[in-house]
Amino acid sequence: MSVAWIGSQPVPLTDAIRNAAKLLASCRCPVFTLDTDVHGTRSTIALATMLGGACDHAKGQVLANEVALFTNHGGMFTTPGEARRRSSLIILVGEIPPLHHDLLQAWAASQPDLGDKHSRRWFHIASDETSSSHGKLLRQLKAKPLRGEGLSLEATLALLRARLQGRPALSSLSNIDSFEKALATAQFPVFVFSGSSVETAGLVMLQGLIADLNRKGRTSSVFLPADDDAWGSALASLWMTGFPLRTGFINSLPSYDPVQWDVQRMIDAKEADLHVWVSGRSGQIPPKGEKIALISLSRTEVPTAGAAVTIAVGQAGVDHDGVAYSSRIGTFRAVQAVTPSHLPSVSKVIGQLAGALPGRREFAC
Amino acid sequence: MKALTFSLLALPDERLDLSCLTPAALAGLTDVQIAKLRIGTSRNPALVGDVFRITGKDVNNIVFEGGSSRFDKVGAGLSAGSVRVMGDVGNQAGRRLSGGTLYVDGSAGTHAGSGMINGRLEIKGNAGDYLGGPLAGEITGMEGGLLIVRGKAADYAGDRLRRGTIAIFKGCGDYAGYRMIAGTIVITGRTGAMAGYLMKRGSLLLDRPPENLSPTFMPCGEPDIAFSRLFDRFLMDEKIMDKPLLGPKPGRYGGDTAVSGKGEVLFRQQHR
Amino acid sequence: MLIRLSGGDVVDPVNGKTSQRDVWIRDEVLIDAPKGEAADQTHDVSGCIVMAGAIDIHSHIGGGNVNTARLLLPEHHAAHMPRPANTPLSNAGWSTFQTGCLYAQMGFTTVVEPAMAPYTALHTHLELADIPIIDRATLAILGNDDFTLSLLRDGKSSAMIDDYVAWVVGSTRALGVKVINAGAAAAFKDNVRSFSLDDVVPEYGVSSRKIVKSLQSSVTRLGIPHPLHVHANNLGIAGSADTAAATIAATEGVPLHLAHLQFYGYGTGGKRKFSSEAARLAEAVNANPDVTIDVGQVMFGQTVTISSDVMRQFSAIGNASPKKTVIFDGDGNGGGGIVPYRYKQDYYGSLQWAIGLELFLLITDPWRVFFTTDHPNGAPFTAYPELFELLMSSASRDTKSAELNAAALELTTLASVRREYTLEEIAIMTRAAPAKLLGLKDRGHLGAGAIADIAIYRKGRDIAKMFREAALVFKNGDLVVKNGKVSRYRWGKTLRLNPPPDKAIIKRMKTYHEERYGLSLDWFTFPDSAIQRDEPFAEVPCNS
Amino acid sequence: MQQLSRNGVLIDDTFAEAFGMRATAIIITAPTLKWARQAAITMTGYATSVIGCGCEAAIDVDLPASKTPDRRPGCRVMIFAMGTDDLQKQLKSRLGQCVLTSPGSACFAGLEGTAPLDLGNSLRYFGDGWQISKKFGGKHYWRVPVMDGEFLCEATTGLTKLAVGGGNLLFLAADNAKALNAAEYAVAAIEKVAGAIMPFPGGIVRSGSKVGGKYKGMMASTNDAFAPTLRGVVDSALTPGVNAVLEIVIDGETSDAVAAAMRAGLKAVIDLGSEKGALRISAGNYGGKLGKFHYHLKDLLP
Repeated sequence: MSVAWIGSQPVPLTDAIRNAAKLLASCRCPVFTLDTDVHGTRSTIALATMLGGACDHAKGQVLANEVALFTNHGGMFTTPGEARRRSSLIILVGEIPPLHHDLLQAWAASQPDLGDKHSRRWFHIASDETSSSHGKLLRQLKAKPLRGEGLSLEATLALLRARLQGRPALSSLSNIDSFEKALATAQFPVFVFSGSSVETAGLVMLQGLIADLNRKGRTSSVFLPADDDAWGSALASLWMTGFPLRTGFINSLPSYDPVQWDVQRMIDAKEADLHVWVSGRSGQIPPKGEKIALISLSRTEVPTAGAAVTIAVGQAGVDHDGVAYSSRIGTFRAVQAVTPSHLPSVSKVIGQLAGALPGRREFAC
Repeated sequence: MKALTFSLLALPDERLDLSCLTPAALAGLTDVQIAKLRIGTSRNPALVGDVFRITGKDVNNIVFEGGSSRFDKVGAGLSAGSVRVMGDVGNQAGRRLSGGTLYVDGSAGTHAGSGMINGRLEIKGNAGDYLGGPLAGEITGMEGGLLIVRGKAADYAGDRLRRGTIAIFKGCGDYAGYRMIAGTIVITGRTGAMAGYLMKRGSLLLDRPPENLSPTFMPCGEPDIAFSRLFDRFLMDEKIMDKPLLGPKPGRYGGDTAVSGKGEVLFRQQHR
Repeated sequence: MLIRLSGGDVVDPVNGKTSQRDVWIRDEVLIDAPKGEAADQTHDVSGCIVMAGAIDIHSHIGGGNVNTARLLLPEHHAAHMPRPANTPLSNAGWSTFQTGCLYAQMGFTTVVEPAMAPYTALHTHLELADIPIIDRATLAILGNDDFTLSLLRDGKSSAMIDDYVAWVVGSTRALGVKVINAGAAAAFKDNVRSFSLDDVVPEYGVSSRKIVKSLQSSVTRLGIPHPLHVHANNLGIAGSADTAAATIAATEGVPLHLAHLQFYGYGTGGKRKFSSEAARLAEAVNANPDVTIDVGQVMFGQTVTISSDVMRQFSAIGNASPKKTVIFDGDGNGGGGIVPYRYKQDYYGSLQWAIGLELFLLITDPWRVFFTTDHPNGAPFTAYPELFELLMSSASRDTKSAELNAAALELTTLASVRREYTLEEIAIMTRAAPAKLLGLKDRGHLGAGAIADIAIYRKGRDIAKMFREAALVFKNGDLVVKNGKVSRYRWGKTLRLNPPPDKAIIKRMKTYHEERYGLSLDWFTFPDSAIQRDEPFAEVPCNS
Repeated sequence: MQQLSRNGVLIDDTFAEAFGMRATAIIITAPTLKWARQAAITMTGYATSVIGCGCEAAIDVDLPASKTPDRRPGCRVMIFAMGTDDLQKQLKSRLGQCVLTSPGSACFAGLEGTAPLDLGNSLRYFGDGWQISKKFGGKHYWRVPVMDGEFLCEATTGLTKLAVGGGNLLFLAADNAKALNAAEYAVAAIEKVAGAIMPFPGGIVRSGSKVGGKYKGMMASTNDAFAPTLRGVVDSALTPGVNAVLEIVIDGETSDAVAAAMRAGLKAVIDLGSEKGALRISAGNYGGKLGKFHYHLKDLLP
């Protein structure tokens, strides 16, 4: 089975590497879109550091939303493990991505064994519209909605915060009295949120609300990233460069700018002239219709349409071992290949690309 | 003396960082030295001479003939003198401007006037997101000066404004005055949703009643206050407006009560 | 490869008096001068001081909280722009890459990250493995987790506690054990806001003292070379000197290391009820041979405080500058707080600065006082060169003191202390003693058989400059720094203990994690191969 | 004493002796001039002499709406004191008690000055946390919520150290009515002079004083040399036919303002003539030993 193509032509991997390295060496501004595990991310960032250009995640927009909560504000957080063991009052903020529903259901099926040890109660801070897939989860959890008529999630959060501080506001929220009663008895309430469900502004409001509640009692939040790999890549980028993703390298020095180094924007604006797509996720391919040269590292059996070079790569935890961020434990986890395959890891391919570049530069991975 | 003029030869392939082209940074440099300054941001970065023809000598009066949305950080750190761009600019125009004037004859990208400290920045066209706002990580936005947009502003105009005045003439997107700490934002035209969200203090001054405020903004009637007359006069004296904005008895909302309720939205009453 | 370093002044107090002699390296290790062999490479280091590579025992260089600080503060790079320009070390260096380079350029070759939360061990080791050039090690945090507290509450045998500690140290690949405000992070989750040595953790009925004593005994029984590394209660609070004194008194003949003592040097004297108790603490340390301390010196400027003492960090939110913070109630020992802070040359900053120096100067035995700024809590490690100068020159202390708050300095003994550290004392404090403390017999000196970690400094009047830019640095015999600049990159190892795990405790841990977290134990452990570097770890033996 | 004569009025060849003072000015506005003046008059009440009142204060000029910062009618008030601390203390308490309290009032700096004095900066706390700070156009204002809306107050005003206090004119007349007539003419003329105020009632003082007295602790006592009832029994300065004396005391922003005010007052009384007003005009001094500003009447004549 082929693992490498130049255009639509199957070639030996070494030829594809050589060809891709040539493109990398000659381009003016390469950009890298990531969607891989920690080691894939580390190697890609190391390569980008050598070459200049910029790194972003395939889900860069929602990742930027999540990152911005931290860079602009901070907050109070706890882990899924601690929430499970200690929290008798869980408040879901907006729509939690389906990937986390198992976790929430596991919490629902267990009882806190630390702190007040009461059986868990659930609330749900919602905008006036909620999707049906989410509705099913909420029914399973018996989550009571906190919502106001015609209010967006951001407005609802503002209203709730004002109300809990005893300050005036113009609307009212459903179930607010029973929520206040629940808050008064719970020792460690936990708000659960994701970057895909609320704009950063709403997340900042939520953290303000949590800070208010911590003046006298204890409250925290669990951050469930919209995408675990995206968050893992952001963390790896942070230690390697000092910055989260949407970091560019001018003269090998990293600079963080979520506007300037938005890779999709750079491609659309033709500021970049080479797109390196790095995804070990099955079925994920670069957006169609890009007008610049493309190197595609994808989990694929066919050449990527429009790519100058395609190299098939595996997925950590499926084809090969790796390390991935897991929101189940709120940190990194070693993942083992479920169905080991011949597909090489991203880090291996990127390492070969780095080795094939002309000149001798330090590859920091 | 003729203004030091940078005439655009051809649109660049890459974004340019033009923060080095200010009176203070160029003082004492010869044309040859200026032409060798690096402004590109890609692997083979362009030099000034690759992109611009340089004429004129008056370094306190800089003119860009032609503009581009790839001209980033134009007039960044300007502390005195004048920079004029006869076209569009990219992001962070007038970043940390502390004196002098920057005039953009076209439109600006994001973060125009980011972290301005003093001086005047006027944009004839539209401005992108985060007008006057902080860059990622910074926790205060504009700290002083005058920032005028004759066209529209996009979202998050005046993000974390701390001091100074922003005036926007053809309306703006959502979250105007987001997390304002203090200062004043004048908006004529339509304002998007959630203006003043999370504002701690400061004033949003509108030429019409606000729409789509967070429910944490409370109506405070329409008391007769001397401030509106004083500010109207300031706007006219500074040639920001040619007629009063608020009039003597503006309507008022107090908010954001989610934070403290110490900020305000003042607006011109329609029936007057 | 045979390398000869000729003509330098060798400062190696472990192996004798300072003298001009040649130092020989064969491959990765130091050897006695070989007979009848010519060096493949000779470096003329006359006019230079030759020391072993320096070892930092307490510097927050990697792991979850450090990375969260990076996330919180992307603008921090700008705050640490080189000053004056073109001195690379004046930049704090946020990334793992910078961390390794900046340390190496100062002649440091081994650095210990002192606070690894066991559940985030993999994250910590991934970061440490990405720090180039130097060797690293880390201490596992215990003392706030439900498992430890339950063992103590339930009066379980010391053998079972030992087994648990050994399992944690082994599975997290730690070089030792640290306890951070023992019990307070657990109590904070129950809304307790202050916590002292004899306060009791709600739900468990176990005092902080009991936790510390139990872990101290376990560490000793297990033969873990580094004594229990204690971050005591009440850090940073006026009057915390009492807590520190009580903790020092609690050693009871068993070794104990007290971290960043400066942050406990505070009395309640003076108009502002904030004064120096450094002299008293120094006396207590001098009188108790079981105690070692590191200082956690404060230097001035912008920094960020990173600590797993979540209770303390929460109480510091109001002083954050800039005003943004992360407070993290982690699993068991894994919490923490990130609070940016700017040390000003005001009353408080001046006093803290002076207290640190008093401790350095009044504790007489350089084998028991360690050189740290608690990076980045007291100052970024890039401030070390200036700190060396302050220790070695009373005149430079006087000069700096003149800039500071006089009222604060009057409450200290600093002006009257004229001691100046000698190069030998510096070599003990930053080389020989840390190696001994950590049980690293292969480094910290220049005797035959030691690994060839060598820092060579060009002698000069400007002490700070001398230590800022090492003339040459060798790591495992590789020349990695020339004239203060990294000349070659390499990857060091993470030093770890590997006590044999007890089968019963593994079984117990499996059950515990399945019951309490609904996840199998392998979610929380990892194989060496997860680091994806050749031999990422090097084992250090336990005392037998 | 040599005398000059103008329009039948004798002018003593003497001088007014005045002292350096600290001064400030504020502009008070209100919905109407009446209420601006009311605030100003209340604020400048009991402010005739630094000796007893801590400061000397009065309205300088009325300002039409077009000349005030908020385009409402107002007036400029000047306050004089011997030291900066006294001035600040008086300004703060009078502003708080008399201007903040007055309906519809607002208050602005009335002087550029060389150093700032707190206005709104000291009153803002009345807002109990709801005060609003505004900085624009190079100025700083406080908006303090009150029951009729807001008290708008500039944060600071200016202090001048060039001010002069104690310019004066003495009008010697045949009877009380004529003395008062002369004084009123002088006051009306001096009111038009910018930068000069007359702190005594209606601008006029009848109890001119000398330094000290026979009783212990008296800093000043009656000016017996000008008291007509004592003409025969003391060393009097009065000439036959003089039966009443009134004085105008002038404080000025600058020495020039004092001179201009005295010149205007002199002219008005001379123009009035001796038939309807003063027979003679004099001025008070201490022999030139105490004050460094001397205004010789002969230099100020029309």
